[in-house]
Amino acid sequence: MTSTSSKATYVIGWAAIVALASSLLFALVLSPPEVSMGDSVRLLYLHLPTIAVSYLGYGITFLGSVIYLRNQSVFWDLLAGAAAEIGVLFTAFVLITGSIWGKPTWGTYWEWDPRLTATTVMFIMYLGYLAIRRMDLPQEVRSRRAAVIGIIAIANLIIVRYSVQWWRGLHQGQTLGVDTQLDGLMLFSLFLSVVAFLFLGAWLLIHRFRVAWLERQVEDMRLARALNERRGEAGDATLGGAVS
Amino acid sequence: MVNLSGAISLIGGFPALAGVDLTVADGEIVVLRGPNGAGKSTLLRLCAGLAHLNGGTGTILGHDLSSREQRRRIRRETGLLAHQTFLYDELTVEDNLIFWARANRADPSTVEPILDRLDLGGRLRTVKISALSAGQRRRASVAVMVCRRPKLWLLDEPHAGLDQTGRDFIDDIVRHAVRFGATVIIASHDHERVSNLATRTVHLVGGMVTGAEDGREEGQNVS
Amino acid sequence: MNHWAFVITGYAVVFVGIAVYTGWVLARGRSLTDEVPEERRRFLD
Amino acid sequence: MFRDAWLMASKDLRIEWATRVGMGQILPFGGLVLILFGLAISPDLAVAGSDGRSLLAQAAPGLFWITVLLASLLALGRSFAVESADGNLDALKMAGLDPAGIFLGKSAAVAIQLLALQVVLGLGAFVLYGPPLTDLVLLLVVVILATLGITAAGTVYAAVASGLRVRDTMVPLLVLPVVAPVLLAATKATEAAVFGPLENGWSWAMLLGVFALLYAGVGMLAFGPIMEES
Repeated sequence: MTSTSSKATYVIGWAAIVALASSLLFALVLSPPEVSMGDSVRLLYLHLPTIAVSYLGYGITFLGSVIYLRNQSVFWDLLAGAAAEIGVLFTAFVLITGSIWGKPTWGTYWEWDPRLTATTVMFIMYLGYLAIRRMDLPQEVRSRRAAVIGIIAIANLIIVRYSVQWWRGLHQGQTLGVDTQLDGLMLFSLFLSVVAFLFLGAWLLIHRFRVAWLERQVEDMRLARALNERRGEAGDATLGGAVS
Repeated sequence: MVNLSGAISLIGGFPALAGVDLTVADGEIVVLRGPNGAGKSTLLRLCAGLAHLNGGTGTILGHDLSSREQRRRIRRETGLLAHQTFLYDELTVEDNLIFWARANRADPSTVEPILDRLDLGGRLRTVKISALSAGQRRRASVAVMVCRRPKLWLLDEPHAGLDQTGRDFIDDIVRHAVRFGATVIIASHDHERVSNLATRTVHLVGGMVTGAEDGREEGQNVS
Repeated sequence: MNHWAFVITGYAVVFVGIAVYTGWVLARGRSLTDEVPEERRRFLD
Repeated sequence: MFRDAWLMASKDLRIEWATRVGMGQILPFGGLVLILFGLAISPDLAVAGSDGRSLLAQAAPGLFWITVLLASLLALGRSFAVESADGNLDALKMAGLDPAGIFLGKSAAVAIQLLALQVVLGLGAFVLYGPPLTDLVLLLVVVILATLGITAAGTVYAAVASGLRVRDTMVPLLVLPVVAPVLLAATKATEAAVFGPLENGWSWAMLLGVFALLYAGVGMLAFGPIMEES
């Protein structure tokens, strides 16, 4: 079978499917509505896991960038890029579920809540990182610049997060927080959904990394062909002079 | 001086150099010849430590091209006269020269005689680069190169766009540089002129060296 | 107070999004593996 | 390093003096933005509970800093356009200038131009929007610290985008989210400086200082890897 699958991804993939299915069962059916939030608490079982996956993605991007700058490893460069893409995708989910959750809770889709605001800025920041990875520059130049930004981005993330928190903190208490009572079944649903999404994230990351790896291989093959053609040009010229 | 073996260099995913073998000894004046797109400019940029060595091995002035640290030293010790002027259009000839002299840790007072020698003294000194003719700009670029005192001179079409006196200037300067121990590589289409200078001509086609001739003797391939 | 509409929308958006992305990644992986010969397909993991 | 920084900064300022792009184009642009804000926000709208100040006066600190950010994007773009026009980045590398020195020099030159710009734009904002002024010292400190932060962070990201054909669109995408905290802190601190009370203003100014220091350090470390091979 020609695909990016392997034994490992089958195992992780099936684990993700099973975990997601049972987590849906718990999140939507078995767990009770919360006292103050009502059924909208169920969005939390979606919101929190997506946050976990996106932060893990950015963490891997940071790690990969550090390692790439140390030893120019193609593996870590590509992994950093793949993880950032998944981080951005899941940050989009965080924003969407956050604002959908906000409508019944706050009455609006958007609230200048510190986390929501900081997450949006962070989202755009990592879109910039992905744009750097697509820059029209020689490969090693692009990778090095992306790695530098992948590292700085974490510092930015912290600054943005705390400055926004401070900014809103002066006006009002935190609005989005799990300060409500979650009973055993709810906590279990939350735990299960986080586990399920981590499996899903890992599975996506492996596949996305392999796609990036294959893209690099295709690029290398194209280069090898171009090199041969170029040498052909030189060969034709040499035939006339009968040398080498 | 220059020692390249199977050197590959990519420009935007295109193998501009597809495996160049080239050895240049101390004090040589090597002329690179070849059609447009043969990789002459990239070869010069590679020797200057600017283009990336993507395959093969190379040492320039005894420094390894594949080491980032040593490439920095190569850049300091070579001089490149390229199609780009390497000058700030918005500044005057004098300001440019003084800035680049300082940037290269050369004595700014050496700028004066160089300007005079290149006919850029007097009125032209206070003219902005953008107001100069192509030939005058080229002279200003040469002036910067002279004040850097590089050990390896890399000249990309140095005679292009110059008048007769300008061409003679370039030749004089090249001969002068060699007399003071420099090595020169020139990429040029102006065969007649450079063959008077060259100690060796190297042919470059399709990003590879396809032949070489010694000195001014024609048709003797020794690759 | 009925929040189910919001809950369903939220879950739908996320899971459709994941499905689309997964589909894209898998399809791209398929077409690329066809292009790349066996020996270049070691993924280093 | 400081020698190279001085060399770069004086060269950039000399170019500005010769071409007057900053004073002749970026400054009028900033003034125009200030006026456009005035047109967009009706000057007759008043804010409740703010001593009868107009909405424009109340929003003046934020509008001023948005204007400065937009102007800084132009100044940063200009700063690197000068280097890439004739291959001068290559020439700088061949000269062996210290990357940290290049970073400090280029950001210092942009900072000086922006500060000069802000003197005029600030006066313009006071005249056009009519906010009061409580503490000039805090205001000046904020202006200086915020400018250093914007230029340090901006120079890093403008360098990342240098050598690109899409540089002009890349720089805003990269720089604006990063300097969002500066906008926030500078606006809050400026509000304190013009309206009072002042106690929070100084802590926001502290944050600006930390940001500027952090990015000065980041830039000095990162400029080598960014400039390499470009």
